[in-house]
Amino acid sequence: MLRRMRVDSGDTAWVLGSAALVLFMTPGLALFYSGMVRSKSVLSMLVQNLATIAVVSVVWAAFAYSLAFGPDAGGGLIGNLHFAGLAHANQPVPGLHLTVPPLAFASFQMMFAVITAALLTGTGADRMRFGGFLTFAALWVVVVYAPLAHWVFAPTGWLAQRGVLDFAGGNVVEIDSGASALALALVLGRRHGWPRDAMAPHSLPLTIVGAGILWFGWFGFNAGSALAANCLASQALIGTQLAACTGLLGWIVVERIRTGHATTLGAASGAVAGLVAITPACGFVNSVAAMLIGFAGGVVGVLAVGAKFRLGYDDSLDVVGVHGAGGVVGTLLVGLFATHHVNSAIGARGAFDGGGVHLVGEQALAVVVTIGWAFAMTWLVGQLVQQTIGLRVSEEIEIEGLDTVVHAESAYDFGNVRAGRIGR
Amino acid sequence: MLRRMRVDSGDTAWVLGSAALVLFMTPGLALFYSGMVRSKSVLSMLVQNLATIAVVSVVWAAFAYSLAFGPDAGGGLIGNLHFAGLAHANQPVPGLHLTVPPLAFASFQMMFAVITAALLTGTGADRMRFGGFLTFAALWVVVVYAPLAHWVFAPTGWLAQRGVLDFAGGNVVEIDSGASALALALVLGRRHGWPRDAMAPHSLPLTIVGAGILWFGWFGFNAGSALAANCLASQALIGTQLAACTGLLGWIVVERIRTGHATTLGAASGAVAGLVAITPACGFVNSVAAMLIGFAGGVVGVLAVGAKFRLGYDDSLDVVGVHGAGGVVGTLLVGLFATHHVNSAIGARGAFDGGGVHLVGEQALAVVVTIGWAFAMTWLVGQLVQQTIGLRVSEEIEIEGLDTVVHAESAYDFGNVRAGRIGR
Amino acid sequence: MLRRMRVDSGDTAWVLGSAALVLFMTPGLALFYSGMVRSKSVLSMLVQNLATIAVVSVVWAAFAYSLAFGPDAGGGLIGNLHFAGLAHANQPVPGLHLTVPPLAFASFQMMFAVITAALLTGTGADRMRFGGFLTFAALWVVVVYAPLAHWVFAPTGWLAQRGVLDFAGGNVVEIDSGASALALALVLGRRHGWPRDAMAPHSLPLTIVGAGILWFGWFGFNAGSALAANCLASQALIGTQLAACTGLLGWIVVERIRTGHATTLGAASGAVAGLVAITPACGFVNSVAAMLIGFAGGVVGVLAVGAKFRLGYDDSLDVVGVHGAGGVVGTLLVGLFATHHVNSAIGARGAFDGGGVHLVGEQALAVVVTIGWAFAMTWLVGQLVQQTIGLRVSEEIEIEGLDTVVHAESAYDFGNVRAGRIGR
Amino acid sequence: MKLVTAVIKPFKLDDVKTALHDIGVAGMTIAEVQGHGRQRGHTEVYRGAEYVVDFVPKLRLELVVDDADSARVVAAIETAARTGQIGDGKVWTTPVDDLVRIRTGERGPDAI
Amino acid sequence: MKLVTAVIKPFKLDDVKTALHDIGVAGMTIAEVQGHGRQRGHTEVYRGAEYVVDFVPKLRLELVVDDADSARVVAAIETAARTGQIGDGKVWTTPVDDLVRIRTGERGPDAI
Amino acid sequence: MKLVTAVIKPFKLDDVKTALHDIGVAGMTIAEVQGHGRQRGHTEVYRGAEYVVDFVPKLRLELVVDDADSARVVAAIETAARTGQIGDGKVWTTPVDDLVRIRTGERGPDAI
Ligand SMILES: Nc1ncnc2c1ncn2[C@@H]1O[C@H](COP(=O)(O)OP(=O)(O)O)[C@@H](O)[C@H]1O
Ligand SMILES: Nc1ncnc2c1ncn2[C@@H]1O[C@H](COP(=O)(O)OP(=O)(O)O)[C@@H](O)[C@H]1O
Ligand SMILES: Nc1ncnc2c1ncn2[C@@H]1O[C@H](COP(=O)(O)OP(=O)(O)O)[C@@H](O)[C@H]1O
Repeated sequence: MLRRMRVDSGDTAWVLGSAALVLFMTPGLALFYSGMVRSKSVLSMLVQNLATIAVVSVVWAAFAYSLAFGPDAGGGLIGNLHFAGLAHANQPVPGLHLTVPPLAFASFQMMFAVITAALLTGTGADRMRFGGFLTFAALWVVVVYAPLAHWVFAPTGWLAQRGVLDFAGGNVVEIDSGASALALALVLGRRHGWPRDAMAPHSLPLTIVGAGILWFGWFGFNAGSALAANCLASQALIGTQLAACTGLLGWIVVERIRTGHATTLGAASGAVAGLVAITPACGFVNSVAAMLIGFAGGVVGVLAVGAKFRLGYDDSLDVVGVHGAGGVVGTLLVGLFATHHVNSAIGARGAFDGGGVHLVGEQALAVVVTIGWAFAMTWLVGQLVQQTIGLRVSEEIEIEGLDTVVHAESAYDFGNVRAGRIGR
Repeated sequence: MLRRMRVDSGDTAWVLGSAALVLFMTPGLALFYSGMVRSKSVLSMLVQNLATIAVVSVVWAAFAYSLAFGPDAGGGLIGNLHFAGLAHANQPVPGLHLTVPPLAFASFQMMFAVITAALLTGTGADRMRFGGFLTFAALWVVVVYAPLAHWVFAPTGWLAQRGVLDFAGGNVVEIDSGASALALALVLGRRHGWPRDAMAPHSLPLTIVGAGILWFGWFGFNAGSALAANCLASQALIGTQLAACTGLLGWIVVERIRTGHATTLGAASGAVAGLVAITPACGFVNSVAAMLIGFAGGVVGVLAVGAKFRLGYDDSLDVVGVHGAGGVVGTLLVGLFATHHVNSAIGARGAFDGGGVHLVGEQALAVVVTIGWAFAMTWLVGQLVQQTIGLRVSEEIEIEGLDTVVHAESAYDFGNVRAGRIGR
Repeated sequence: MLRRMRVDSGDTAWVLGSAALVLFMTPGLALFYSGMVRSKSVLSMLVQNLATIAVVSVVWAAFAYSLAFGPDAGGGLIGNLHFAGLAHANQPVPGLHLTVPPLAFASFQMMFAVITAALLTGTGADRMRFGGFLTFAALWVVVVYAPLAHWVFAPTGWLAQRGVLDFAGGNVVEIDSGASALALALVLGRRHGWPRDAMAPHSLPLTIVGAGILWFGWFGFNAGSALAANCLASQALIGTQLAACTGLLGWIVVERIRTGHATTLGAASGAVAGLVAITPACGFVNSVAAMLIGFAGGVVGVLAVGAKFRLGYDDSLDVVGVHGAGGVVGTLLVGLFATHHVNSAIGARGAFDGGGVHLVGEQALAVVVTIGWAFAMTWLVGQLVQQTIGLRVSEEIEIEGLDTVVHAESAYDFGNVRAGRIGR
Repeated sequence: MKLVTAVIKPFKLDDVKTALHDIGVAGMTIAEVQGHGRQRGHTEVYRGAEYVVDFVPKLRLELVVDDADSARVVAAIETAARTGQIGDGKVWTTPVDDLVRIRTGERGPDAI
Repeated sequence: MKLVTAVIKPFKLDDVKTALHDIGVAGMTIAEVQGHGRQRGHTEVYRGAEYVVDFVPKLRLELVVDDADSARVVAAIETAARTGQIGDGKVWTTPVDDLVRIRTGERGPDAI
Repeated sequence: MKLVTAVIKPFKLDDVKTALHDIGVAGMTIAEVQGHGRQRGHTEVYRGAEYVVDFVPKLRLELVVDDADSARVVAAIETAARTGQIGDGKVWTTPVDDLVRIRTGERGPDAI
């Protein structure tokens, strides 16, 4: 099969490198998140993310990849099981004209599924059951993620067929995780003490280690989505960088105005919000538009994270505010800024490229569909797990902290007292 | 010379990127290990690893590379000194048909020698002399590592000639370091208080920073070993990912059954064990086999780390249990799972690909030879250093901690008390 | 425009990957630096670096890139504004015969400007105003950096025209930042308690996380400067690795002789010093020369950092000693070691390649020009900001710590006491 | 004057602080400590080896109070810190000879 | 003997230590603590939410001294630790029944 | 009742704890502290500059005990913590007026 394709070594080097970069984002996310929780549930955050990588990758190889990118089973709704177990996975994905080995593409996409599921750990900080979440994640990637990926990313998917543009996952990854996070937050309920207690980050340097890795990895995420090392990938990369920068600036400017302080966590959050917003857009818009989109992402992000206090849901580490809101911003702005000067392959042009409101409408449709699907299905899956094996620990465990009770470990031991004895 | 080779820019980009990734693994290992030691010997672990990079790289350039990959000096036992000092190092390695500059290959292989030596710092945690270990490492890379690399990795090496398959270092890196670690543990002797005292990790988040880097870098290690950006590299990459995942699952499942808890360190260790196990195999087996091999690596790893308590050697951070055991598992399973569907260049097929037991036998031979050679020679080199300049610090220094006594530094100063004055 | 260029996918993969690597260096630098400061100004260091990425990237896209690499505006002194706002930025850079998309080059160079400015945060540790520094950085990249980049990196620049060799930024990045740091240290003045108080690092593991990232990223910095994935990039990569290694060894050997201890911070600093020294040279010299240059960088670095105590300027984290001194060493040694065997494109050969003293003279001229320009202009820009919006916080804030006062955050909260309440 | 020293469960700090505020006591000094007593530490697992951490994190509060206040302070802490579970901690009282407020040099009960 | 306990601002440690050295007192034991009193904690911002950290980092010094020395020790600390700003801390004195130097087994004032 | 306060070398904690268990004493509260005294701190090197860290990490143990037990407790700590090297630390004893067990409200020696 492979022999019939033209495999370009440069494109392959880029996509393989990008797959590695995107995988690296999930440990990065684990660090980003774990720095933000209190010192009693640091490890729970880390191990939930690590185990999510494991569970989602295996489920992906087993059949979610096939559901997402296999030959369409009808109506652009779902793929069939032709690629299940990565069988035939050296055959091209229907509709994609790749110059890289299909397994490179399958790897790259695997890492996307992984990080999207991993984002949800942030919502459940401090109170989510380990086994319960892993079960949830396995179901979620099949029930929620794979269909959405098919609709938007697979050329045969129904939203892709309508001309919806999503370069690197504004819908599939960002809005998806944001809407799912909201449903999960409602299923889980609030943390003990929230919103009264501050629950401040226990180690912002750890969070910045994670933010640095995320920023770095996002070049693979976005520019790798060109699936080739070419001019488009270069535009996507520089747009990604610029949006991260303006997102950072947007967030801290608002923060400075509102509280008098520009914070470190704000800077990191703003960069992430900018990266989120540019994700759907980076392969369709020019550098100036990228700056505007990133800035909008940062500003909307900082405003959106406050919403949870008003609306009363405990989305602990702000997946809704950062990923959901940022993803909506970016997806809609594609409708304005997409231009065939950057990407001649697009069907419809953005409003500012003379395309009228058509593309805006399609993008808005995608937003609505994604939010509706992800929210509803996640709520169902969440309830299913909650009612069966359970998705939340007892209040006693929550107060004591997941690390020592569930995982029988403590994150830190800087002192001279704790040492125990083995086998006494 | 170079002009006579066809240098492919895509393959070169991949191998250079992979060299960078593999180098990154050693700081990653330093962090992985340093998080696991007590707060009084954190820096000793870090600086031993950093200095090992330096010493081994220089020795590699000076002559170990030539011993490993230079023209065979006879019998497939060792290379000659043609490439010493990286002279003529823009000439092709005999027997390798590379599409990348020989210096890219030399760089890539340099990073392998570095990390293999660096793994041994884990065995000597808390008690190893700085200068003694660096001397040991310099000798070890010449006496133990370079010959093994020649036998297995150089096409002219005697084990390679027999058809032994080792894609990315199951023998040369993993079993080698495991058997060497055992010898080193015996030479060094147990830590004060071992095995009674718990000696728990001082910072698991630091360990996870390292684990994330290792996982990321391993894509360069394994998929880079294809020495080209092609289908084989893609298969190696996805197999590497899947094995890391199933290794993680295998470890924490066993742990959960045995202790009632899935731990963060267990998840990270299991991922590493899975990565170790797939290292020799990733370019020869399909994705399903990769999952099985990784799972076996994880399960065997968690069982093997307990062995030191029963057998009484203090391999402090479990190089034997994770790298030695995992390397043996992967190397043997290549004998079963290697298939020409994945890699048409292999001489003998695995048992499940209709190759009978021939390959299993060759792989078993390689395991035995590697263990024997590495254990015996490391013991000799270790004793030599121990008896001359010394390889272990005094008990007094060990109790006080290597950081303040040997390196005149403290890892952390979070408080307001320690501040000293300069020049008083 | 683009269609007239030959874009090579392998070269593009390498340059895009390198751009990502170089970006990653700045969060790495942030961690490297923030580990070195006291626990009360950790976050100020992190957020200054993050925000510097943002500000410099935007300024770069807006017009600094055009000033540096746009069509020459006359005399090789500065580029015009043809590429401002990255307009026309898919047109080739005059004089550069690239096989990668111009936007890939623009991205790569953007990351250079970012990290050079970010280096200056190290000089102002513990006392620099956040807004003041960002304003300074924005001006500095236009006034100081862009012209220098034009002179040396743009083929039409006057120093480049004279045959000055600077492969990856010995002048533009290293000497530039070193001389600028000296000026900034003088503008800022000493920290309260300096040089009497020790001001020891609060977390060396954090510093090593950063050092590992810097080392890793430097492969993109140096080998990426070949702007292609070829033999030259391979030589640059292995030379970079070897110089880091010998730099490390040089530093700790001197340290061991002088204080009796080889330190972890010394090892990391030495690696950086070696990397700095090889930066201008890695594409012109062979592996043995790279080792010598790196070693010289390490030795000179450790000697140079002591100078501030004698001369009385508080360059807090030693940008002068490490980057300034190392950059001078490397730039001058290019004059000796540059050889057409490694790089046939060079105009003049080094002294040891039969080129006489001509190249040494040119390199020395570049050193003098760079120091003079960077020092003088930075002093002016620094004074301008100091006298207007202010560049230094009050002594009260400095004693209390920038983190809580300026950024309203604390780096760590490992304990059980600090928790506050929201909205009371 | 008396020095009241209390060892309490960390998550009870907020309640104790509020209870003390309610009786007009604000000044106190708090340290993070490790307790040992009837309450057992938890078991941890380190690569398959299990061990018991013998110490339990506690907070130690110190308040210098007027003789007349000490009983009320002890009672307030007692009530606020009680969960009824093992490990709730102790409160003890010791005599104080003298107290100085550094800022002003005030001495005795005025310095509280 | 007396036990002098002082709670001071962290950045004053060096001055206090020097003042004590000057009057011939070297032995002391120091803990990092959190203070609560008149001095307000600072406000922090966490993703837009503002909250007050109610506790202020302080150092707690403990010195067992001869009865005769205690007034001088208190005075030295008082002077060296004073900034005149709120939050300078307290010094209190309590009676000590006995003291042992572990190394030698010496007892009483000889063990100081 | 008495409050026994001991400052010891950190690595001696296990021995001290065992010695106390052996005489039937389990309850204690431990803090990580920094000691200053005859024992000199160590020298550190920071990019070529050398400086002395004046403080040595110690552990501070606090035990409220019955009057009758205090001598035995002091003796047990003394013996278990002694290395004979400078810096072994101190043990001192102060009077306690009252003690409460928070969990039960028990008072006096019963609360120990
Ligand atoms: N005799 C003692 N002296 C000092 N502190 C004590 C003493 N006994 C207990 N403590 C402290 O009180 C805490 C609670 O004591 P514990 O015996 O566990 O429970 P309880 O007080 O509920 O019986 C201990 O963790 C320790 O910090
Ligand atoms: N009654 C008290 N008992 C114990 N410690 C106290 C008491 N009052 C104050 N402190 C300690 O002294 C510190 C300073 O007290 P504060 O009331 O803020 O300022 P000032 O002493 O200048 O009036 C507090 O942070 C706390 O650590
Ligand atoms: N007068 C004192 N008051 C309180 N603590 C003291 C005093 N003297 C010493 N210490 C504590 O005891 C520790 C050991 O004292 P040091 O003088 O170094 O050794 P030694 O007790 O063996 O003579 C010190 O580090 C300090 O913590």
